[in-house]
Amino acid sequence: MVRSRLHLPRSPARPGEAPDFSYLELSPAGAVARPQVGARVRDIGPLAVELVRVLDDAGDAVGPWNPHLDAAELQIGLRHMLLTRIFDERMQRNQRAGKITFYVRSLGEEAVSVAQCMALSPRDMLFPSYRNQGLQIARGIPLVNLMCQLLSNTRDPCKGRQLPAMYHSAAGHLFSISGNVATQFPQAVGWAMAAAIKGEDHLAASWLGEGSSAEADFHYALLFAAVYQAPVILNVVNNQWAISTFQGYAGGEQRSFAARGPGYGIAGVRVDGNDFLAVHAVTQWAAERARTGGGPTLIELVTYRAAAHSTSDDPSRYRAKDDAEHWPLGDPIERLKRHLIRLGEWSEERHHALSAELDELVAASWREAVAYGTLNDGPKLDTDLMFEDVFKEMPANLQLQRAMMRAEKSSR
Amino acid sequence: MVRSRLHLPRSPARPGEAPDFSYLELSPAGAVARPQVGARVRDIGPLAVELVRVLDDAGDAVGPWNPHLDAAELQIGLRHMLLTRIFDERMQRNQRAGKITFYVRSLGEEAVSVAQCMALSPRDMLFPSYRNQGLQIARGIPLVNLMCQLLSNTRDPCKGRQLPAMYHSAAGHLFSISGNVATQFPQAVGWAMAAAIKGEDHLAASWLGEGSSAEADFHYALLFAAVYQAPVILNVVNNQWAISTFQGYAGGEQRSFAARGPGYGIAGVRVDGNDFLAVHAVTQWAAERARTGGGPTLIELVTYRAAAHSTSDDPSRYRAKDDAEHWPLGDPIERLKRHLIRLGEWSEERHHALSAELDELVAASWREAVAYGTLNDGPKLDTDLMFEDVFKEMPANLQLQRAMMRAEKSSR
Amino acid sequence: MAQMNMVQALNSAMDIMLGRDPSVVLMGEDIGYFGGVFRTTEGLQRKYGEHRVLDTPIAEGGIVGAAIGMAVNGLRPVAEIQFADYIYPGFDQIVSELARLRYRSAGDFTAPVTIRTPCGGGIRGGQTHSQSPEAMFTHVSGLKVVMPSNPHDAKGLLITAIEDDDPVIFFEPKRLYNGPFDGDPNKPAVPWSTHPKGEVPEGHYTVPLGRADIVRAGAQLSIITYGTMVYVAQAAAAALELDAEIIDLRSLVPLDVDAICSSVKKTGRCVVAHEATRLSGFGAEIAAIVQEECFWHLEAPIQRAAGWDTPYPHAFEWEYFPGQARLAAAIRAAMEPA
Amino acid sequence: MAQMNMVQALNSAMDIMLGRDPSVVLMGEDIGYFGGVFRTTEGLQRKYGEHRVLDTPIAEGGIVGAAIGMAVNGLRPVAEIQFADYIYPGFDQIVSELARLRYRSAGDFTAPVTIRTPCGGGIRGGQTHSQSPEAMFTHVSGLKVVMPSNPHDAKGLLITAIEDDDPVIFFEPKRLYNGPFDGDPNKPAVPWSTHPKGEVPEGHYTVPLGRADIVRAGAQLSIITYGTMVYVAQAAAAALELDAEIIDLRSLVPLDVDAICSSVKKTGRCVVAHEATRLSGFGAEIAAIVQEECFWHLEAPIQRAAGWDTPYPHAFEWEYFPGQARLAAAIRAAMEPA
Ligand SMILES: Cc1ncc(C[n+]2csc(CCOP(=O)(O)OP(=O)(O)O)c2C)c(N)n1
Ligand SMILES: Cc1ncc(C[n+]2csc(CCOP(=O)(O)OP(=O)(O)O)c2C)c(N)n1
Ligand SMILES: [Mg+2]
Ligand SMILES: [Mg+2]
Repeated sequence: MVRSRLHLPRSPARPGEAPDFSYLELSPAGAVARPQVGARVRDIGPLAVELVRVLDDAGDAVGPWNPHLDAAELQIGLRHMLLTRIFDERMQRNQRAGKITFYVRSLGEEAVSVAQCMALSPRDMLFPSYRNQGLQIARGIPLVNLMCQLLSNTRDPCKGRQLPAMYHSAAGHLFSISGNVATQFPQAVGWAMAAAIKGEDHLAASWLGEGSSAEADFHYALLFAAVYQAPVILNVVNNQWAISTFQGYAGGEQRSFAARGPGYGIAGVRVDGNDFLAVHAVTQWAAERARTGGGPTLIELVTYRAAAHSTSDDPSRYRAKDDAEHWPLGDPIERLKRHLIRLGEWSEERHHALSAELDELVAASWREAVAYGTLNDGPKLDTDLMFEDVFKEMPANLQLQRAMMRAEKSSR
Repeated sequence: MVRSRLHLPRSPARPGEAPDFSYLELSPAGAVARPQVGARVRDIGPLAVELVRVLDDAGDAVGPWNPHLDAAELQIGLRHMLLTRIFDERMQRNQRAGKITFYVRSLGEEAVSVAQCMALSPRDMLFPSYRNQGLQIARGIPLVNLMCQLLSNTRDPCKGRQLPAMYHSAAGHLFSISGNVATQFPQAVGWAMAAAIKGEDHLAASWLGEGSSAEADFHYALLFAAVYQAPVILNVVNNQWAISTFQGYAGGEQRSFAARGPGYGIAGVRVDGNDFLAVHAVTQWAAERARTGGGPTLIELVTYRAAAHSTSDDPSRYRAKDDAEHWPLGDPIERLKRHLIRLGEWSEERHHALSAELDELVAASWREAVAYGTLNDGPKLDTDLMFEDVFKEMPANLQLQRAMMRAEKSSR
Repeated sequence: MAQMNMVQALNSAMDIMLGRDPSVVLMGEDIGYFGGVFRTTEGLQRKYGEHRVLDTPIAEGGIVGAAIGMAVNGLRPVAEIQFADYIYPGFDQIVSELARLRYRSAGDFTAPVTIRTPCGGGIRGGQTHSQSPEAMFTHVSGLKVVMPSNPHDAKGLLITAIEDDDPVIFFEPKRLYNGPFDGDPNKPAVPWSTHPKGEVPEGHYTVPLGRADIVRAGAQLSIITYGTMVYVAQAAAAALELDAEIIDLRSLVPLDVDAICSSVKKTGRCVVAHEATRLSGFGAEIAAIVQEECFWHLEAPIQRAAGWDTPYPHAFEWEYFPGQARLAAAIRAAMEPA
Repeated sequence: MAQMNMVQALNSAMDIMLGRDPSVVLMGEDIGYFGGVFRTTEGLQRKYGEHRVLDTPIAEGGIVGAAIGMAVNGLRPVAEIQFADYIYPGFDQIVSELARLRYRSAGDFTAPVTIRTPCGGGIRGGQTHSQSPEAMFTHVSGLKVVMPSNPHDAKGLLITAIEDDDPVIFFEPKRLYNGPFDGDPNKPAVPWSTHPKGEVPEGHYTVPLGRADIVRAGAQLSIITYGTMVYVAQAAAAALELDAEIIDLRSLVPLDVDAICSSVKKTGRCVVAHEATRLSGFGAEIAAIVQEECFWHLEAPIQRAAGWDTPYPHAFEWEYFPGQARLAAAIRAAMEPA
């Protein structure tokens, strides 16, 4: 047979191989210039390939992107990130214990959701993916609500219809998460277009994984955002992996994901996703740009999926076991903690105390949540709910089917 | 009501307004550097926004992109372009006379198809759009075949199943044109991937209009081409208009279409689409790049749709009447003709003679084609053909339906 | 009352809704400045502005995705897909998102989007300008599916669709834009001005979804149909001198099962007719329902007259189209044994 | 003969075809190095190389589009869509291109692509990991549509599909990957090793398309079904102590109308069962055909047992799933009057 000449992206470290992140293009902290918020896309091309970083290795905030947040704000950010992590750990264990059917952790990516959410205003509309629980937490959605969703129980805001992790909150301006990746991207652009049409000030932001950026919806979103200069922030969370395929299989081998932005005439910014300050600063820049009529921004958040894809996944089958420990951008919680300690605004003791407090918060919330039922125990959602909300009003065929379903149940 | 802040792309010249092409970013002939065929994408970004031009206003070939074609080749190019134009004019008239149901001219864009086809090798596989009849002509598909397709007659290679202009030729390595825009783009990439897998040398090339680049298939094609470094040339024919909407509605207001290439890590080249030499040179560059393992190239061909979108369209409803005459890049046939005359290899007399010859060729071909039937007159395609080729073998339900159809016909 | 063809009636519906409800926006390819390739939105951008009547990129998936987001933010988008044949790039956003948003969010988010799209053949459009894909959408829980057959209903149904808080896929049989069509392409075209359903009130009115129209009452046979086939059915039944009851469904989801079944229970015989491909077309669902509900009243098998199980070929348009001969054969079969 | 579950049987089919035919390539999300989220392609990349078993971007439309091009260039791609719920982004390439390429080019270009995709519920996957969209594809002229119900058929049908020169959409009921399933989630799982159809020849063999399998011969009632519902039907009929004839269609297009109709003509009673949403599901087509062909033999209306006309909800999986109770109700109705 002739030898194939097809190029296949190289996956850096498969099981049994040594972790290797030499492919990553990094910039030193503080090295990337911060253009004016109103800069023209063509003048800020490098932003899409360099890496905006604020926290240096020592834990100091350096360079023009330093957002100069006050300590209280940083402490809140740390708290949200830590709560996200503790929540994740606990829910993972609950899944393993058979209490919930499925779970998705965001381990190592907490800064993305938390810092971005904090850089936006509460009325901005967020269109998350399934790995953005930090948005829910930073927006202050009660943990019990999230847990009830995970449990599909009697207080589940989705009324039992969605897989765990597919949260939503109308009051929290958090859009309903879809099981189909990327679909929320053009929807966020449409939302932002409507805000502009109505002359309102709010912007939309959306998130997807680098793997999901391969979907058509990514393209639609960039295109519509560019054409109508919609006030939207489009975020690609490049955590290096999409289930078993490396980011090269989404095109990351050739070029950064942020670089797609300038290709469409949209500002593109590549940022250290594990650097709370850098993520915050870049998001704030993009938000101000959007609010002042400067149009959309595509942000690539460079991070690492430290855990499995989901509870249905086993990454030891496809990547080096100790990969995460070699990730050159560190851990977002550790880095912000070190910075706060260096500022004299935090300590190991306070950290411990916070951890304990949040542990208890999560535990107490879980106790409350399970009281509203689990999939297998306790109070149950009314099965009639299956037939509601298909349409605003239930049509005749569904009323009939509801009756049939009731008869089936009573026949058992 | 609040005032909408939505940005809407400005359409430069609507009916009643003066033509205005000030939005066009041009480079002088000869001004753009010609990088090595193996250059890295990141090092050739400017190629995607500048405009490669070879023929200057005087008609001389200048600069590093001059392909130094010999006169015979240029004369063939001129002939193909002229034939395409004459063919178009004649078919347009035939449509107006009710002989064919629909037609699409390529007036003003002839260099795109003809020069690109001539820069490729005959075994390269072409995936055209509906406005690439120049490819059919440059590949030497007999005019009679094309006409029989337009007529849906007894010699129609599509057996009556396709709208006029949806040609194909397996022998000519010209893929079947789809009525759905852009779908051929990822197919071309797949074809090229297969060539690479089989270790074969042929490449694929595909075309779509700038308006159609908004479709998902454009994105899929760029992405797959980038990931697998497929030997493919992806061409966006930016003729400024997509039916009634200006190229700004496809994203061209913010950035060139060629710039999408580097965004995906693909070489992007923007070329004067009315400059036969520049189009040829750029295509040759991309072909060599693909054949030597350098991967895909996205070419934007800047041209102007001088005629209506199709025979179903009336552009006087949506654009300035004399727009075409003000198009700053001139007419491709005129420009090549002037160049050849300047080289001493052509004359008005020869041009006249050639025109007359091609007129007669088209007329004679038409006489032959109509002898095989038209939709309304002469020999007819067997209506049984409707049921063939749905599957390789006709299943029972189609056999039954064929019988029913025959009965219907005999009942009338 | 005014005389309107179907294009004018649809235009009037959108005009009225743009005027009444500031949240209504139109969007689609070539619908703005140009007024649409079928001129359905003609004049509306001039009247309501570029920000309410938006030209869009040629990206059906983007159009639907953006429309969903706009609807979530309080607008009421009416999106045009230029031809139903081009709705498939938007299929994922319609099926996975638009149809299920209310359900998955327990009603906390909804997207009242209307998608208008011309369907059907008869204009020599070939396989990519002639399709009738309505059946697929009826299989998607959460979508309403409408197809009017005349200007009066078209306007009233479109207003209802736009006002409806659920997503509606609104099919417009393009062969009926300018007049009713009985399936015979050789007859001179008949304009709507000569047809009673071409009389259309100028103001706001609605035609409810889920209410079929008994186009002709009759005793011998029920013909259940919609869209262009309404006229073919009338002509075929008339030619056979049959006292047929002809039912124009107008909306497929919700479906007026009562109208269908009372008719069949009365006549005992049933033909279902549509232009779409027969195999798994909506006629299958109607036949299935009718035999479920009216089994004991049926005197002969329900017959289906439909497009063949092939693409819609350019040259054989009239051999493909389920014209009067196809209807007549189905009717005759449904009348056996006499 | 070996004991295989359905995953192993499918893997064996692809293994054999990769070995026999150098033009066969596999492609899809996570199918290469990882071996697929259901492990269907496990070991095949290691065995045949990265250039024959390709990981792809997460872009179903791109996968199908590229597969078409590869097929046109002489390869025979077998593309996996990770879940049938995610096939819609590829819908346009399937419907507008794959299905009609042979037709529109008069056979000069063809694309022998097989699209494999896991479908159906029963694994607590919620509304986006449970769908059965097969009916939509049966409405698209030019596509063959297959759904096996056991390892033996799965392997033979998949080999047939790959060798077929027409495009085939191959649905794999994921609930059957590891064993037959009678609809009762509380019973211990049964592995394929205890089932005769878990015996699978190791080598090459084919199961033809368009040939139904009479899973159980019977005289009182015909149950026409496919996929997971084959076992639910068996259990429900057994529980009612009925002598039912149970037909596993195996392929929906082409459809074995003869097997269906001879059975119904014999029994006079018919139930159609599938997991997909009832409205415009493939059951409608079967019911329509059966009443057309067997009208005079039918002693009661044909009944349909199917998923409800709602999305597939996470918490109410077993209330949604058409289990034995739903089948029993349909069977009882079909047996009236006794
Ligand atoms: C349309 C669609 N195709 C495929 C899937 C299956 N799927 C779910 S998540 C996933 C990987 C996504 O990876 P990435 O976008 O990088 O996000 P991450 O999980 O890394 O956060 C895949 C393939 C899906 N949910 N939707
Ligand atoms: C999927 C799809 N959507 C819409 C159309 C209708 N349509 C045909 S051509 C066209 C305009 C295309 O413009 P462009 O891509 O710029 O090509 P040009 O006609 O200028 O060569 C449109 C909207 C189509 N054929 N297919
Ligand atoms: Mg990822
Ligand atoms: Mg154009």
